[in-house]
Amino acid sequence: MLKKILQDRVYSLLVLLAAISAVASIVFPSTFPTFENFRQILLNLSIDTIVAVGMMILLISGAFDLSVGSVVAFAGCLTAYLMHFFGVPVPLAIMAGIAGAMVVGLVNGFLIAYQGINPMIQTLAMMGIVRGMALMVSGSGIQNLPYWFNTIGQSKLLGLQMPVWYMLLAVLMFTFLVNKTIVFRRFYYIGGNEKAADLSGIRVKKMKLWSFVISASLAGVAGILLSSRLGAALPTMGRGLELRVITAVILGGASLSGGFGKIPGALLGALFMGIISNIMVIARISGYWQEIILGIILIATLWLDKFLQKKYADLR
Amino acid sequence: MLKKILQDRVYSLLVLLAAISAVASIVFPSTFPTFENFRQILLNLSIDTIVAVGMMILLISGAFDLSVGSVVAFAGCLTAYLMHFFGVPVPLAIMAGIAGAMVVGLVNGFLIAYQGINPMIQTLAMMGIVRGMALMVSGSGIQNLPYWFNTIGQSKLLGLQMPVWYMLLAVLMFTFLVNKTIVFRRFYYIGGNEKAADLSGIRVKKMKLWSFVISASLAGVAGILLSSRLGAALPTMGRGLELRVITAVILGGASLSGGFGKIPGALLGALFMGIISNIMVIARISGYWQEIILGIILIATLWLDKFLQKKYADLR
Amino acid sequence: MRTIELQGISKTFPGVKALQGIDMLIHPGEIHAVCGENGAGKSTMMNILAGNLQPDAGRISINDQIVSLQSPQEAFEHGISIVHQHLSLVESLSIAENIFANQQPTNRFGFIQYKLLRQKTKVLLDQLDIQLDPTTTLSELSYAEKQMVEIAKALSKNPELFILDEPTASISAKETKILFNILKNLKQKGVAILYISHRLDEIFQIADRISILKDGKPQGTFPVAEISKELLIQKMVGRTLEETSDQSHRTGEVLLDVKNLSGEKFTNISFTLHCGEIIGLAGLIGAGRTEIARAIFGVEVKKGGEIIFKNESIVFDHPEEAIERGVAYVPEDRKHLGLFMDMSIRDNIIAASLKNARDGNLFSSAKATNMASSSKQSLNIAATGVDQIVRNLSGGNQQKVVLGKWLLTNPDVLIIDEPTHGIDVGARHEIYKILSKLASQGKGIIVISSDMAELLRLCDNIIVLKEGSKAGTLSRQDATEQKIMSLAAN
Amino acid sequence: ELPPRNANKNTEVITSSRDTVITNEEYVMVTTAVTMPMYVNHDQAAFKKWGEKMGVKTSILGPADWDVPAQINTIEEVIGTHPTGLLINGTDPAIAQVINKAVAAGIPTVVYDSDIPNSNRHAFLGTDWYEIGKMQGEEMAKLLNGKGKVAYMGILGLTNMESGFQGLLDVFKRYPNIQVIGKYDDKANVEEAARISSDLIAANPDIAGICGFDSNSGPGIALAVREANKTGTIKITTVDWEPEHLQLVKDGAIQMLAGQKRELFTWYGAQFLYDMVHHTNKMANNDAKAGITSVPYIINTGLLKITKENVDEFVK
Ligand SMILES: Nc1ncnc2c1ncn2[C@@H]1O[C@H](COP(=O)(O)OP(=O)(O)OP(=O)(O)O)[C@@H](O)[C@H]1O
Ligand SMILES: Nc1ncnc2c1ncn2[C@@H]1O[C@H](COP(=O)(O)OP(=O)(O)OP(=O)(O)O)[C@@H](O)[C@H]1O
Ligand SMILES: [Mg+2]
Ligand SMILES: [Mg+2]
Repeated sequence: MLKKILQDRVYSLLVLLAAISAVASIVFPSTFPTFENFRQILLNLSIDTIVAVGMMILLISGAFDLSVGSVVAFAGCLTAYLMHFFGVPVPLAIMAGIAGAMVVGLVNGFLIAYQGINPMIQTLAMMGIVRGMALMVSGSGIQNLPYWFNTIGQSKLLGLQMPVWYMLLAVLMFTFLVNKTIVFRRFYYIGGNEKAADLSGIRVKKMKLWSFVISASLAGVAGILLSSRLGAALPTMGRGLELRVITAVILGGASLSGGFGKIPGALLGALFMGIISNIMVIARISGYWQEIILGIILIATLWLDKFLQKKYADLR
Repeated sequence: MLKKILQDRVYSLLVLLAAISAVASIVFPSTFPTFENFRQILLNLSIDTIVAVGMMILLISGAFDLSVGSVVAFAGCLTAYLMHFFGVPVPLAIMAGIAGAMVVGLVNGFLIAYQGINPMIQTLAMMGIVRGMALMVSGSGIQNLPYWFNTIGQSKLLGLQMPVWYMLLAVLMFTFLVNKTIVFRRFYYIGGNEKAADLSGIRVKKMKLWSFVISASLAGVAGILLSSRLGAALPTMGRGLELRVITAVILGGASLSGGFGKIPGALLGALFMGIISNIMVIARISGYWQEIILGIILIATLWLDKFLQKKYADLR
Repeated sequence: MRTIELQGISKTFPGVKALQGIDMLIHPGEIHAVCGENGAGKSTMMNILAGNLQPDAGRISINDQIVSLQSPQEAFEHGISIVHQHLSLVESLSIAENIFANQQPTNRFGFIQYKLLRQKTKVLLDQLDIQLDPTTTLSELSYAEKQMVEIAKALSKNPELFILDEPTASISAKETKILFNILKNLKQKGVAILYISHRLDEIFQIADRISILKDGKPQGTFPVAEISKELLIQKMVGRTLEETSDQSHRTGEVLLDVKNLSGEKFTNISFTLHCGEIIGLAGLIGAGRTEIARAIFGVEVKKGGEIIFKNESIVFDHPEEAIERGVAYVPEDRKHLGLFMDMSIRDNIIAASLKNARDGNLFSSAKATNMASSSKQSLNIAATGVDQIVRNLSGGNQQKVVLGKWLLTNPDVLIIDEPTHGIDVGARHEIYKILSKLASQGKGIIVISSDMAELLRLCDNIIVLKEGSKAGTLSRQDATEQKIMSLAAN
Repeated sequence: ELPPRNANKNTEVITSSRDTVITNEEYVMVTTAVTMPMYVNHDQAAFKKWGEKMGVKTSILGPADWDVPAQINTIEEVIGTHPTGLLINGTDPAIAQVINKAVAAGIPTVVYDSDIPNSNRHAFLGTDWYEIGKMQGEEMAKLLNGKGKVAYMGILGLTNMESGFQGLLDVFKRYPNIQVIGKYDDKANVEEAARISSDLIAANPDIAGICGFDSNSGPGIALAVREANKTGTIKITTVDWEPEHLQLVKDGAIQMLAGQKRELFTWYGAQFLYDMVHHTNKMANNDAKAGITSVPYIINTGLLKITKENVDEFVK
């Protein structure tokens, strides 16, 4: 048990989060530990987390995708565009939006896995291209989206707004898939040792292609949720989201070199960031101090994690 | 020879650049192939390239640094701050600025090399922290810097503005160091196989620490040059520069997994980006088209490079 | 029951004709050995059979059915499974997940059953008599233990054609014995077995027939009964090896004195290394030999004890110091600890002696090339040139590159962990010569080896370790395999 | 050679004294964040429209993101192509030098949006961001009848926005019962703005008003307020009048928009350029010789105040 906590980021992060929340609840009893507050924290990180789940899969398989932020915008705008200008029925428009995202993932995956283009540049370039396309379809953004579309992101269940539920669904679903199905398990082999995976009969290229499609699709879903929540599709949605998400995922235990990470880590990483910035606002930290202190906390956290692992190694 | 061109990114990129420039010269005979234009292109990429040289060293040793953009801003603002508010003499202020940058590099290097903090998050966090500090010292930017400070970046030699010369100096100097000195060659080994390098008697941690200090210092120099060129220090300088530079460096033949890359590649990568965006300015391409086209060109370039390498492998 | 036939198999790599028109017939229920020098093309051939490489020409047929093995998966489907020379394992995963990679047991909904996975793994590990928890992460295993896991992985596929590419290169006699019993059982069951090894004694011990390769060309197939060791070597190497006299060069002068050294995995190890002496460290897997070496070399912190080198007590806190003082350590795991896979032979060989590759104060690539070329000469590494990328070298040649790197530092004390790990008879012969030459120059050498014949031949004294502590010392005179085993095992 | 010591301050440099008919006129607008919807829909739309009306070529250039040095680079490169006139977005005082360079090159140069007083630009049309801040402050004070907690957000470190903040604060100084609880950086990003706002609401359940200063602030703040069911109770004032802003005013989510007449900036700015080139209004026999510029020196286009009352007039 202790081993788990000290070794596995998911657990150490959980413990850390609990500790921080406890302290915050004592210091800010009236503002921090309230249902409203947490409901809102969860809602605000739901979009990021859905993208983070896909990113986690990519990092497990040893890749990453910088274009997700743009895909969020593109999928949202494309869906809104179809509904608003062509009166396409909501479900169809949504499917089209996700399909659009998938195409982006396919292109990324194909060029990276089958043509051997450097993933960093490929996805960076795609980030620009897709952002451009989002601007193309939406101009300055699209308002007055159909009521039924807005309900997707704005209606509530048990006091929690839908995006939170979708997020939990995504996390649970992929946690299960990654733990329980051979297909998803393969990503660990690919990330751990591509050659070995290949020798073990895993079709590495195909799997890589899929990993990009999966993460792009999740980004698409996130984009559609976001614009439904906003009741509008803005081409500026998801700017800088890619780095935010990658940070959360690495914080959640993934490594850029691949082979490591658990899906719940994506949620925990995002939750950590969310709670920290929430506490900072509550603590009246504002202006540039926010960035400075957030940075310091990030580093401190990883440092603590390393420290615990060393302790564990000694004590074993 | 053909082998070199097809295999080595530096050469293939050169060839590609020549080709593109040739075409551009035919299409825009009056505006593109002029001395003014190229002088301008070089000036505009000089800052990025100086940072890219440091980034190239990091990538060779298998690391990278996301905080350079903020360091550019911080060094510039700190220098300006000291000169403007405390009347610190120019040379001292500059040294202080570079020292500030070095400290950032030291912290990054120490925590990454000796404490084993994840480089991605470490430098990302640092990016926030340092940006915050830049805002702290400069508020919304500092104007009217001392004349002698401005001359550093604004005076000309043989018709080329000084930053270009500093850039060339940096490129030549580090090309020499990396090719000709034992100390710098070690970075290739560290990037190639850290464990083996350590067993071969290379003090990996120490070298890593230094690689971060070097790249931070170069970023500092770049920042001071930039604010001297602008005659003002802005806290927003160097936003997104990190990704631009990493792109240029990878374009120039480096790989995120380390062990590869040549210093001139940094210049060529930046030159490539510079010429492309210059051509787009001349061709009056802008708005989202600029992002879309740039993205496509980037991918096309890497694809071509891969294609050539395959061809070479076959033809051999 | 499968009869596998290869007809006119050829394979060319950039600059190398790895295989040229190989014909071979492998019968069910036979152990078919493949011999050849380093770089002869053995692994290439096996990789082709395993669907990992595609031949340029020729065809493979199973029971007279022509098959195309486009991928490892297809090879599995034809009942072919292989123990790779360069292990096909994932460091970050558990033993169990490594063994059942991509074919974890699932329930009828297609969901992985981890309990069953662990059980099946345990069964296999017991079969191989490995006392390890199936959930252990691979990165915590020693190289030899990993080798055993690789074997278990191949076994788990219940192959009809079982290929082993140098499985014993880094395991000790105990494991080898277990492995051979398993092979014999499979043979009874009618499994066809292709066996590659550079340890000829093993081959004569278990093989039924031997096929010989040289420079990618077939040199014929012989029943073991009909070929002598000398002839085999003759056909492999193309010349006969003159016997070297292994007389001792041991002098009275103490070079290295290790007193009650203790560390993570070993306690109270003491021994004295004299100039010109060759000491062997014997022991089973996990005996702690590597750790001792690493502790002396300054890679791992020693918990206790003292190391006296050239009459002064020293503690190296980094290999750099060890190298400067004239101590060298050739690690066991060449792929992860020895080589810079994507760098040239030249850059690899000069890696530990960069300072000597200088002309004045500046690095001189010409000088580096000379240094590398001469090592390539003396170790005769089979490669297109010193600029060739090490990844593309054959296993044995890679090992020679690592050796070259350390010999170039010209150490006074040379510690070698599994020196002839995957090296052919010819080269092995050369390496032995090099070692005794070094000894004759008054250098001290510590050989860690799982190949007892090797230890017996080389060492003036053999220290046998058992679970991290010294079980006894045997001098050249009274050392025998039996004695070593009995000390090491019980 | 050394740069000029900007001695000749506010001595107007003369424009092109070309009396000959100008062939293939081209007017170039250089901004930053060229894809920002607010810019695209107002500045750029009006500029294009003007070009069509006058039958002259108009081009719009600039980096995709907010990157002042990059805008400067673009201007420098454009100068090399000798456009008929330059219309420059006054993003930061730091662009003064390159403006002077353009002027020195004999290119009629007009600055819009924010003035660059320390430059030799021929004319300026725009608004004073300080006024925008003041206007928001006044309105907010009115909405809160002079008491309550207020927070504000925008992009930190931008000269014009910082002076906007200043204007706001100067107003609040006069209202002792208005408590400013913080300044936040929403990084021109809707999600960030929403996150900060909801954190603010959690931290201060009694928060009375939030002011936004970039075009993404409004939608983000409104979203958070809506999701906290405090629409109308928490007052929002912000800048810009994109369709989604207007929509939010209609919905009563945003109480006031401080809008700029951006169309006028570029329409008349272009017209000024045109008149300078064509000497539409000659004052002297030769304005150039006389050393005068025959267009207004400074024009303040004034601000729009959009509230529920007049919003319908703006909805297109
Ligand atoms: N991927 C590759 N690219 C280029 N050359 C290769 C590649 N793989 C093998 N070679 C070359 O093919 C030849 C045969 O290699 P192979 O690994 O089959 O030798 P081997 O018989 O297994 O030797 P060893 O006993 O050392 O393992 C060698 O010369 C090697 O350098
Ligand atoms: N890199 C490593 N990380 C963790 N544990 C290791 C590592 N290498 C070896 N060990 C463990 O240390 C013990 C001793 O390993 P070591 O390699 O020293 O054994 P050995 O006597 O050298 O046998 P062999 O070299 O044949 O594996 C083994 O039980 C192994 O599990
Ligand atoms: Mg082999
Ligand atoms: Mg060992």
